[in-house]
Amino acid sequence: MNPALLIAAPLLAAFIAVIFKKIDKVVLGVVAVGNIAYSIVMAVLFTGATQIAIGGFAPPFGISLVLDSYSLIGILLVNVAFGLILLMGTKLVGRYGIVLAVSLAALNGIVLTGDLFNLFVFIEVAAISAYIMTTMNKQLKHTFNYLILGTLASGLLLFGIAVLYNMFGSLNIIDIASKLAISGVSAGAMVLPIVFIFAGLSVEAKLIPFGGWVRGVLKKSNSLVGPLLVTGYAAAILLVFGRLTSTIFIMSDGLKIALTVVAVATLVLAEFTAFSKKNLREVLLFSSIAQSGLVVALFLNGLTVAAILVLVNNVVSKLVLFALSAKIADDTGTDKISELKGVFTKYRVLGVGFTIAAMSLIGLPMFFGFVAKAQAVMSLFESGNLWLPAVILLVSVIEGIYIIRILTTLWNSGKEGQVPSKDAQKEYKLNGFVKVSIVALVIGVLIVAAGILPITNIKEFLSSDFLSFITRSMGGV
Amino acid sequence: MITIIISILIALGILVFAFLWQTTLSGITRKIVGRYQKRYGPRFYQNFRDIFKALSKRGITHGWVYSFGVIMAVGGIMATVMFLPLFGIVPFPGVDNFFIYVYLFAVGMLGMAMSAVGSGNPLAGIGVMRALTQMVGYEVPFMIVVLAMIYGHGTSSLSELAAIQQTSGFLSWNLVKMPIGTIVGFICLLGMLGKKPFETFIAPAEIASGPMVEYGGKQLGMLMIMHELATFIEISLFVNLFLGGATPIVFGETTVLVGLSSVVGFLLKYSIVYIVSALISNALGRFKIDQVIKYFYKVPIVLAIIQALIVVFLGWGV
Amino acid sequence: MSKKERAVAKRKKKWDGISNFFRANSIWMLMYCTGCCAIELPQAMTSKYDMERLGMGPMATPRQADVILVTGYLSVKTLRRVIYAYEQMGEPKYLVAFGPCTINGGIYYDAHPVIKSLDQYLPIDVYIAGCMPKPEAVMNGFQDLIDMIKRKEANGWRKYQENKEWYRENQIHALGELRIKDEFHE
Amino acid sequence: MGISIGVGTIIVGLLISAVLAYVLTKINKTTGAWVTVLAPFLALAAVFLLRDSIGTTYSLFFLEFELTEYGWFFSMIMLLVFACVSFFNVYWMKKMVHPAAYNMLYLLALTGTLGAFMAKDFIGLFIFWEMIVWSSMFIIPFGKSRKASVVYYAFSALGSLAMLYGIFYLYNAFGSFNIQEVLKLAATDTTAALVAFITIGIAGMVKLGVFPFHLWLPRAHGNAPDTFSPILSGGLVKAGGFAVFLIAVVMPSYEAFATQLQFMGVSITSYIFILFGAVSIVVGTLMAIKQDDFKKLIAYSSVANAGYIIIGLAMTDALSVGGAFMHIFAHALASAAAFLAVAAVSHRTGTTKMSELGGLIHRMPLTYLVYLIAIISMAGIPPMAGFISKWMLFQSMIDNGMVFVATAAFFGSIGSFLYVFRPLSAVFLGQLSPKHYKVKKAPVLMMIPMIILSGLTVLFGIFPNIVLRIVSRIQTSVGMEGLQFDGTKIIGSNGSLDPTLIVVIFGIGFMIALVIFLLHPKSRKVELMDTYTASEFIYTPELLHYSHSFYAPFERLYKNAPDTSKWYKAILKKVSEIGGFVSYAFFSSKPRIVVFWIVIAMVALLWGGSV
Repeated sequence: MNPALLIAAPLLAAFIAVIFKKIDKVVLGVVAVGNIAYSIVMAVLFTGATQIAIGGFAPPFGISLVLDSYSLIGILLVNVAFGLILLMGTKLVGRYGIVLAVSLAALNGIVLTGDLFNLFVFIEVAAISAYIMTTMNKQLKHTFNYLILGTLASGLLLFGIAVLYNMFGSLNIIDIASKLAISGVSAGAMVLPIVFIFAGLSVEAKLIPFGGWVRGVLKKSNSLVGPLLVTGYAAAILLVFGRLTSTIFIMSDGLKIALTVVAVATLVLAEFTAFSKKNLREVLLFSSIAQSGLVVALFLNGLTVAAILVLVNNVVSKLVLFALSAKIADDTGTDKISELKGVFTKYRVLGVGFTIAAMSLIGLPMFFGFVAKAQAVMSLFESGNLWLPAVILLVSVIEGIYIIRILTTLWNSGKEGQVPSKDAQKEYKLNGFVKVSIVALVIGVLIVAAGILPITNIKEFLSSDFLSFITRSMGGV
Repeated sequence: MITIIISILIALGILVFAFLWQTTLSGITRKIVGRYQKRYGPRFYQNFRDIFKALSKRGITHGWVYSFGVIMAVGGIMATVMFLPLFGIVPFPGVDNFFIYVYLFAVGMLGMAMSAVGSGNPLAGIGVMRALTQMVGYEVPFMIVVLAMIYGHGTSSLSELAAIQQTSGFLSWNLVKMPIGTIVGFICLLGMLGKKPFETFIAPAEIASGPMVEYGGKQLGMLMIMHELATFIEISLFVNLFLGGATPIVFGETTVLVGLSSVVGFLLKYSIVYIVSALISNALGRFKIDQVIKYFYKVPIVLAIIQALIVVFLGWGV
Repeated sequence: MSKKERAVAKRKKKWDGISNFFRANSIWMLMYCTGCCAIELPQAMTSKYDMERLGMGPMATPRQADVILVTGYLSVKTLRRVIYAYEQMGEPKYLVAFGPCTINGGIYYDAHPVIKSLDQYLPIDVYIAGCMPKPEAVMNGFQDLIDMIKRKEANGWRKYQENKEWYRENQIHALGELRIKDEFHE
Repeated sequence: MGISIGVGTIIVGLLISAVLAYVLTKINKTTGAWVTVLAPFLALAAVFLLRDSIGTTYSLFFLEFELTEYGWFFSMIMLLVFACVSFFNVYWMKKMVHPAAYNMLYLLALTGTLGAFMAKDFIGLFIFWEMIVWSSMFIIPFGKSRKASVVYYAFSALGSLAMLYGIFYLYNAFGSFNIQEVLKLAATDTTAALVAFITIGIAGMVKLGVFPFHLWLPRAHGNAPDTFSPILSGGLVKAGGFAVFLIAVVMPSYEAFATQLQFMGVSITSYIFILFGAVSIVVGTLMAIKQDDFKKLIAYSSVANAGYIIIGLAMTDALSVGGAFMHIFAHALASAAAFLAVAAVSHRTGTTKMSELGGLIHRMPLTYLVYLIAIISMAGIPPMAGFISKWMLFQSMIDNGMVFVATAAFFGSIGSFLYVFRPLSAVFLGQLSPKHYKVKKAPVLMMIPMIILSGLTVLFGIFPNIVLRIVSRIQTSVGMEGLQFDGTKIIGSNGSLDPTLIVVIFGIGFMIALVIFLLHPKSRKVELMDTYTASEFIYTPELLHYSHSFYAPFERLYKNAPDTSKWYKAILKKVSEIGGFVSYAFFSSKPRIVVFWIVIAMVALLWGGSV
């Protein structure tokens, strides 16, 4: 099974679409479905971690892709999210079919690649397609802002990679990692490349204060771009974080603390910001910034399993939440929470999907989010960290408040101080909500299923082969 | 079973005695107050006349709760009296808990409040409001002092608390052992009795006698009986808690004589407390209700806490 | 009247006798101080004459009172109130009228809003003479009332019950409307 | 019957009936509502039958259950309240926008409480604990307020996440989730015990509504649908007592903190908890006195009563814990009954504002009696169950010489006369407003649960030993000294109480009074408006009804007292402001500002990394 196909197929589709413009949507759809199917097949047939050379040169000299369970989760996540977003927002694809195909290729590339420069290229490609996609929002000023910051980020990333290349004479991540292990480079020497790479990635991962572009771009994004940026892109970039922290980020204590501070500050401040916002999409985008912060913090503390769980939870629930919010905003013309009172009274299935996703996001038990949060807290305890769990839990109170504020408002019409009644119901009209509802509901069922089943015994879940394999495969290969 | 019946009979005896004694004493006090005001005053049995007159009249009723409340009030207060130890005779030994008096008493109060407000008169409502508000004032400091006492003596039984004070004459009275507490107790007693300056809830010239505004006829008569009994409970509580209860005034070998003199001792103390409170009442004006609360939460409660802390931490007065 | 009923009546009479002993010696007043005669009541109540030795005392509301004192002239406006108060009292109840104003209007005999003879509207048990009556007269009047109660002659309330229509007619005639909606505001 | 009923069966049954209720309500609203009546009753019967199989464990999928003595006790209370309240659901179906969801969530809340009480491990406890939170969180906005639900969630989340912290801390320390096992181990380790005590204690305090976490109660109880307020106050709140019981007694805290500074007979940690209880008694009482809304008043009274419960549990001697249990039981019955009376009034009149009601005794006499019995119990007056618990608690307080706590408790106890009397006076007594002339009696089906609850309140006020013997068994089961009895007498530390005797004597007193009453002339019945007005003619009943700002002179004295809700609002405002600042400063649409921050951050990181 060659994972390169996951990158090549969308690229090919993009070329086909350039030539046959009329069938671009069909091609895109076929590729998306194909990618999902292919990645599932790869997951089923997965035997062990491998490094696949591309172009005939064996690593570390040539470009290589890494297929381990870590990237497997990544490609599953990215492709499924991409497919679902496409399914929900088919109508919005319009002239952007080619860009979407390219972005799918790039995202797969980001997740799979084992080569730093290759990573840079994929990130660049993904970013460029993101710039183009965000023009859909018709907020060109913000797109321009994104463009500038994205370019800066690429520059920083490239500089970091260049320093690493200068130090080790290699661009292959695993190669560098093994050289690090042998040569025993001092942590102090690694500060410069790490900070630059971290900064470069943080712009895309939206950490505070690097991700300044995100508010303008996502605030008004439609149900195609928005979910894609907060789920597919975020997942891919965060997974890169994980791969780098566990391999080549040999950090001094000071740097580790500094980076953790950035991540935790992102978590706390972004939750605070989300709390202060009144619009659905704005709340959700800041919430996803916060989750990025949490994921990065977990990665920095070496808690890969927990980080992945939190990431998966965030991607899955944000996918539903953001898509539905954008959908509601597109159709009703507003995403102000107070103006959407009782919108779910009419669209109940939609509401159920939204609710389950939201409850998973805040980590209530019986939903997948709880497994993730419990894992995060428990593994932090195991690593002897007592303050970070407290921060996470306190912050999730704030998170809960704004999420519940949204839920109660969206489920119930009626003025404050009055019992909601059917007469006071405001009329909402959503177009083509059936497809969206079904997707939301299916994801909801999956979230609940994933929430109930693994609880069997968290300890057992933790030591199950599937995940321990990730942990093992992360370090060396 | 037999013991219970005997106990109940004793209790009924106490009830009858309480009514006769307090009603007579009320009459005497009216006379004394009359003299105090340079009047002749009524006959000493005037209160009996008032009560029976009221009972014989044909009053009105405002619905079932108006009458039911009165019955509940009288019943509750009677039950409280029946638990009281008198002259060292305890009808129900072991269960004459201080808290029973406080809370069983509340049954009567609740009944009366219910009935008064059930009359539909707003003045009754205001009166009840004032009575309850005042209760928050006097009840808390009183209970704190009693807390100190129970903590110190290790029992909450009223008869045992009285018995402890009878061990070594005057010096073992709580009046001596807990002087601050006794002062608080007496101020609270004035509040309980509704004597001036704590007469806010009756205030005839202001709210037309408050809860009593709509009563006439037998309901009024029953409430007057209740009032006499309630006064008996409050003063006996004070005498038993602070003044040593039924202490003999004659000492000697003859048990009968000592016993009789202890009866006289109790009644004497009782009379003094009641008459003094009546005289104070007639010498003072009336507080406003918020002044009452402010007063109780400034002076008596602080004194009460001081007394309690002295007992709990210093162990004085045990 | 059957034998049983007669027995009941007899017993009732006996009880009434006992009751009247208490009633006579415990008279609670409702002072309806409309006119100048009211100024004599403080005298009668306080240390000089000490009404309390007769078992009398002031009360706050008509419900509690046994006797209503109409101390002087009554205007049309006040008569309504007196009637209202009198009807709220529990039975047996008595009415003591002070001064000539309650008999024939006294010095207000030619004033159009003043009620001339009160006994047309309410049954009066005792009149007290004097304009104003001296405290001695007041005390004397009360003593008379007590004696009347003891002799079961203070039956004004019964008269009022029995001749309700007649009284009502007079009341309506004088007042036009017994219970007015409101004179000033609502 | 061959079928053995286990806890698992009950839980699954309830879950299934929740779904069933949802489906049936979609088909027919009334049928669905009847499911919510039947299911708790069946569960009640089932749990009652499980009395003999205490100590046995059950497992359901991945969840482990163990039926403990205290779990059984709490479950019975909860089921009793749920079973009684559910009759009201039938009448509320028409008024709801989401009746099906309501019925389902109602039963889920019940499942959650039962699961939490019977969970064997902490994970199960937490899962069900949160299930209570979210199921009730969705029900509350069906009432008058959406904000109330958010406030409720905010506090609950604070509590449950504190508990989660504690659970994982204990797991990390002792490697197990088993409640009994972990708590026993924690008792030997002061630090772990302290963490457990504080974190799980906070969860309990939040749920109970102890100061400073009391603010959700008036909001949630006051604004929840009328049928759900009794559940919240009578039922769900008591789960907090369960949590506090776990850490205070099951752990047991007196062993764990034996090395701490002892103050007033308890460790300083427990004493701080007790102080919070004392403050909440005072705050709850003062605030309840102020309220004009009937439901908010009872909600604040629940705050005050939560104070007694936590004091009793934290004092950890036999009488105090017994008292706390009795109080949980008595208050559950009484507050549920009181809230049901409110619901009945609200059902007939459409309002719960006391200043708009009055004189309803002439239209709803039975509802009045139910409320009367409830408040007598709440105020701790004999012969109701509430008196027994208060007496026991006072005994303990005096025994330990807790002057300040007792001051608060006495204040709360006497203050409760004030606030419980106000609705009695303003809603049921006084003048009947003409707009309520046509109000009818409460429907029969509403009367059934109310009478059951009142009957039980009276029954256990007369024979409290029925309950106290169970409590005593609970105490011995967790290694405490049990309560002492002598026939109908309860033996206290400095005196004993014979509730049955009190009732007998009260009965005698009442009979004497009745005889006196009957011997004398029959009274003349007059209209309510025929009342003393200084002979002024007044025809407007509202003018003669004293209900608006009832305790005005008293309220005036503390009108400037600090408002706790302002503190929270200030915190949230600060959070919002920081958020606004972050949004403004870091998420600017001007690239140069973001670049500036990036440079700053990188310099900081480089500096931090090289340190």
